[in-house]
Amino acid sequence: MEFKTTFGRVEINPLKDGNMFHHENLILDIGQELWLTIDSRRFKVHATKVGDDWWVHVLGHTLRLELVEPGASGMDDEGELTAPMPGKILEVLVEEGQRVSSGDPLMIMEAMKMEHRIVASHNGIVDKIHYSAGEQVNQGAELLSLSDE
Amino acid sequence: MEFKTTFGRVEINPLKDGNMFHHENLILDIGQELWLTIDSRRFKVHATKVGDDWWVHVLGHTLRLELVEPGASGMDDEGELTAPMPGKILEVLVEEGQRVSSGDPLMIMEAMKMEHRIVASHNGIVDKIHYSAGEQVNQGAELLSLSDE
Amino acid sequence: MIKRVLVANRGEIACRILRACREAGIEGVAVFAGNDSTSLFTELADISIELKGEGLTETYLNQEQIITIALENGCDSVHPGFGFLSERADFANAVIAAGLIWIGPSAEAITNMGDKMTARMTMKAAGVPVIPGVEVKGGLAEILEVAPSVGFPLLLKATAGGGGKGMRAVHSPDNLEIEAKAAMREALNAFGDDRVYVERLLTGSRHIEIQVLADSHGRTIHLGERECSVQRRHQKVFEESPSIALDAQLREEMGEAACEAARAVDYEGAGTVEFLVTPKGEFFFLEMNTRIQVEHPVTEMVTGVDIVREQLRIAAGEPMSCGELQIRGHAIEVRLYAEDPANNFLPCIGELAVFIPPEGPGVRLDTGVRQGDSVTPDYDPMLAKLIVWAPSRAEALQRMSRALDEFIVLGCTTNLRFLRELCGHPDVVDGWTTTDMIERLWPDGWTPDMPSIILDAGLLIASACESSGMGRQKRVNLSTTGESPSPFNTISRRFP
Amino acid sequence: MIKRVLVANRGEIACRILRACREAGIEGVAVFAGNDSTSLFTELADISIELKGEGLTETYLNQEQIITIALENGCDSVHPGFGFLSERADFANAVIAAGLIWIGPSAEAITNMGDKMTARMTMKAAGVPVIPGVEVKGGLAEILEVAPSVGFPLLLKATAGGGGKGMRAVHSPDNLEIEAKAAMREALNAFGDDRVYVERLLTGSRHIEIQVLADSHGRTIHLGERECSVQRRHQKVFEESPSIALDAQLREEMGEAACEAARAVDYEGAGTVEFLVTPKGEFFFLEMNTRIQVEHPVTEMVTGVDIVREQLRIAAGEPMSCGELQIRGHAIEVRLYAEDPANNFLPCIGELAVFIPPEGPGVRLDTGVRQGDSVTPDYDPMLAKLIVWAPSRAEALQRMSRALDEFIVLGCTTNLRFLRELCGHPDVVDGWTTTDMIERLWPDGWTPDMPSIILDAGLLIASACESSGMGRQKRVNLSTTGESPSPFNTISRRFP
Repeated sequence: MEFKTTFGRVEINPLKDGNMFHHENLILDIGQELWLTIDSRRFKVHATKVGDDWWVHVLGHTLRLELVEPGASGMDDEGELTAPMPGKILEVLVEEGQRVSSGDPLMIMEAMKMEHRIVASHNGIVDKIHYSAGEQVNQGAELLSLSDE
Repeated sequence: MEFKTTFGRVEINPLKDGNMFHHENLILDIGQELWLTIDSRRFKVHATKVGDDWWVHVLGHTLRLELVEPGASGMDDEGELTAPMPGKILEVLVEEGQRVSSGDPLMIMEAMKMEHRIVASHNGIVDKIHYSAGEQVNQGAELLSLSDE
Repeated sequence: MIKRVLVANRGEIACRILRACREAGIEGVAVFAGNDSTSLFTELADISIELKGEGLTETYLNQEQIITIALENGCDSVHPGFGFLSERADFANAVIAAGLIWIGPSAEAITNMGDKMTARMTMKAAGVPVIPGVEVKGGLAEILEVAPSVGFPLLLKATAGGGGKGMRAVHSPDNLEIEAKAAMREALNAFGDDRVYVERLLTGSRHIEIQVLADSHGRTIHLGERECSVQRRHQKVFEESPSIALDAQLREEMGEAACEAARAVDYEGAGTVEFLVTPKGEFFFLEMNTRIQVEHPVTEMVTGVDIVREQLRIAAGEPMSCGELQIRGHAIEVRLYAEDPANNFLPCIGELAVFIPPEGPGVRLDTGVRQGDSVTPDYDPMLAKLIVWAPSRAEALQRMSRALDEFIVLGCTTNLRFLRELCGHPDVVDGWTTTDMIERLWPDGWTPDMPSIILDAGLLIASACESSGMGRQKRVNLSTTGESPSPFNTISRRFP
Repeated sequence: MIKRVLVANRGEIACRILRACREAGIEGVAVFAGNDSTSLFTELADISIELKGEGLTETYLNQEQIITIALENGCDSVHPGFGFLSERADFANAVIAAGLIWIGPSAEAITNMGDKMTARMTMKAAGVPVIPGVEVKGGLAEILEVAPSVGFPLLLKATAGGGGKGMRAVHSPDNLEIEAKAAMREALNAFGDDRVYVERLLTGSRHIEIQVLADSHGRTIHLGERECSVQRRHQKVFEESPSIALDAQLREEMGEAACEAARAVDYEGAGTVEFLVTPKGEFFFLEMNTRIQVEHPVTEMVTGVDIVREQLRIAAGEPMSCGELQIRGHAIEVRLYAEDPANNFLPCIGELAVFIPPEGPGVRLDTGVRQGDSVTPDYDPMLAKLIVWAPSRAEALQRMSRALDEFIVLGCTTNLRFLRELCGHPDVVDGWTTTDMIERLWPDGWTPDMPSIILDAGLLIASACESSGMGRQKRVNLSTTGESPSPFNTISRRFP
């Protein structure tokens, strides 16, 4: 089974034995609750699925693990700049065809009563601008695309 | 629909209008949550079903309402003395055929580390004793029966 | 220096101790019976070990097994909590003999105070007044013989006991034999010792206790009083600090008597000296509890002293960290029991299908359960202690009433509504709290005062939910996006 | 005499005020926008009325509608909470003109303090030191002109503002224009006023504020300080009281300056005077917040004063009930935000599929959300304030760490882990907290320190749950008897 994590994609295929799942020195007991055993110490852990994401709480850490459906492309989205949250575009600072450097401000949007700046993730040329000032955008909406030089 | 309450059996048949249920001056909105409106004031209420019992929390009061299946006998259990909770019979203080008066102690049982006395609910004759000292009983088990004189 | 504590208890007090250990940087080891394998306290421990066997005797009262687990898991100390083995001198000795630190007073202090007759005699010798009564050395026959000389109403008390077990009030000679037998049997089951003694029942009195702390550096202090008068079945349900019955002078006198009592047995650690205070302001020694007490949070909230953490310091040989006694504001605790107050406060079992504690400023909940847990007949029916603090007694009562209004428990009958009405009762508001107040206020038993609109609303809700198929519906969509959370929401939640 | 309060706010502060009203025997009326119809605060009110319209301007900022609702529902007073209309003098005037009591200072005091330029001038006149800077009366052009004379780094601040909105740090002239435009635009959106002023950015300073209370009987007091230095994006995340940077003399000097500031504007009610304190112990007036403050709980916990309840008393014309200032122990508050600290603390949205707050002694949670709620971009991303009290600062940090370890939030990214690491950071433990500490400690941004075993465990858990069908399973059986609770367990739960 494959997950997208903040550290990249990882595959894991634990051994199953009834309600017990094993992976290296870790044992997970899936019953009415989730109990993880590490080196014979047991810890209560928590998990819930929202959309494609498994959210896990283990030993004070919270992880978000996106399930990758088998057969899905192994490519990460590249060159796209997406809205980090729903909000309104306040200002577009570039034009299509313009050359920009990594870190250049491209757009300004407003959400949660704060202004947020969308900056270039790498050097490139503005390929397409999808929204203009005043428009509402949803979270994850592609705002503009940058092609590599 | 009929329920057993601590005040006896009650029948209620509210009017339904989409997610709204009406009964006299009360309106209940059943959506993702339960909101009760009384004289245009709205209150969050809580309900859950455990077994045949609906448990309801409304305005600081907790009610347990036992659903009476249509066609079920209208008789309440009479003359039976049941175990108020699971436990162990410690002592049987009467014999079958013995005449007892209301309030007379009949049995002593132990549960939750306390002793509890089972007393006669009315004057009568001990008809049958179902358990003897040392036996474990479940909650609701008929311990003995009293016939009216 | 203490590094790893075995907590020989369960439920809310195990949670309390384990949290204190965590805060102090000490590892906590929980032991649990099989039927406690998913209880909250096992989550709060650094290590949780299952006790083999069934029933209390083979598990939480099994000294040998507990000490073995402590040694096998590298513990250096044992905290007994309250109840269970907390007042067993033999356990204290066994813990010490195994090379572990006993977080409590010496076995000698436990013995002297745990045996109520010895304690009475020690206190008499130390000049602390005791309740008129007779110490019975023989069995039933002697009880029947001496009772008339004490007079009715009288109180039968387990010599080895506490917590209301083996305690019976006898109002007339007619019930004496059956009550004496019951008291002896309960005492035998609870404490392994059927001795009972006979005491005058002082009606109209207040139950007031003094918290004491003593360290190994020669310092013995008191942390003021708790008033614990409101009781049913000789178990407390409502406790507060300070008591309106005490002025500064009486507080100092009783505090000094309590410290004397502690010094008389070379006490070390946290302990409580219980007194009955008559309407005239006389006070009589009742007993000393040589352990942390259920109602310790009210003292913590008015004094600002973390009593459990001080226990850990004292056991480690450190001096107490608390300074001069500084009482601020007012704290009240009520005990939420799985019991039916409308049926003579008889314990109930059930499932905590909904368990939503109150929140907000000045509210503390000490509990070992959370939503989804079952209430079984295996253990004490106390579900939680709800404690509030406010600048004044009037505000504390208002806050407690507000908090109880927010508290929701469905699936098991509790005394929640009773507690709510208690907090609004004029006698409680006025502070006229005595040990017999529940019998005085509700001589024919308590029944909820339920307006008919509440019953109508309840019926409407139940029938609407039932006819909408809510009782058998598989899942309710929580989110607005059409994505449902996993059922793990339900099974993984926790309300510590 | 106040009998029915309209609370013109939402979320956790509305909950806080409504609970105080309930405790004071005052009825609370909530107003809510359509997207708040099932929010917790509407449950805690005696009456909840829906605000017509969409967006902040038509709902929570709609003065006319709010006053109409107050009058139609028999309210005698309005509590504005913080944010929203709380510092709008025109609203205070409109409330009073409608014959209602305004629970706050006079419109004149709000105007004098709300306009930062006027406040600076008033404070200068009263002899309270202010930060070197320039009050800008013109627009962008004047900002660009005066900036060099103030020098870099400098701070642009909304003249009418607060809460970090319209505030921008500028470290070099290159960014001045774009930042100035952003600050003016944010200020216009947030406060309807785009004026900005230019101030020297005092790096390495501490942000320390003094809580004041003043009643109509001529008494103006301070309740000691709060240190709020730990900030990101000019918003506080970690607050405590007392501050280790103040000794008794400096506390008294700053407290007296704060009272002077309040007296200079004939202040009545609860207010906060903010100062920057340099490493040398000089202090400069920053601003006065003429309302209850987000971080008021830390002061409540160390002083024992219920500030919101005192607000109600003062507005009713009664004297304050609190006596002499008595500071005990140490309190810390952290703010739980729906934000990604690993991505420059950018706000996040999501669904609180699991939301399990910590419990236990000395822990207070002020929140307006509970499990199942959605975090939307409509409102501020602050989910909760977690506050702890303990006898000492070291113990308070230990308790906060323990409480954060117990806190579980799944379904929305939060700063929980960041807060946990912050509480264990040596600079925080040592008390070396300055307003630039987050940039100082994590100049390249913060990323969670996650041991590989945690990632492995997370992957094991997710894959095991997924392959067991937990993500699509309809229901999990909670009880051991085969009887399942209704899904209403899920939808009716509440964690206030």
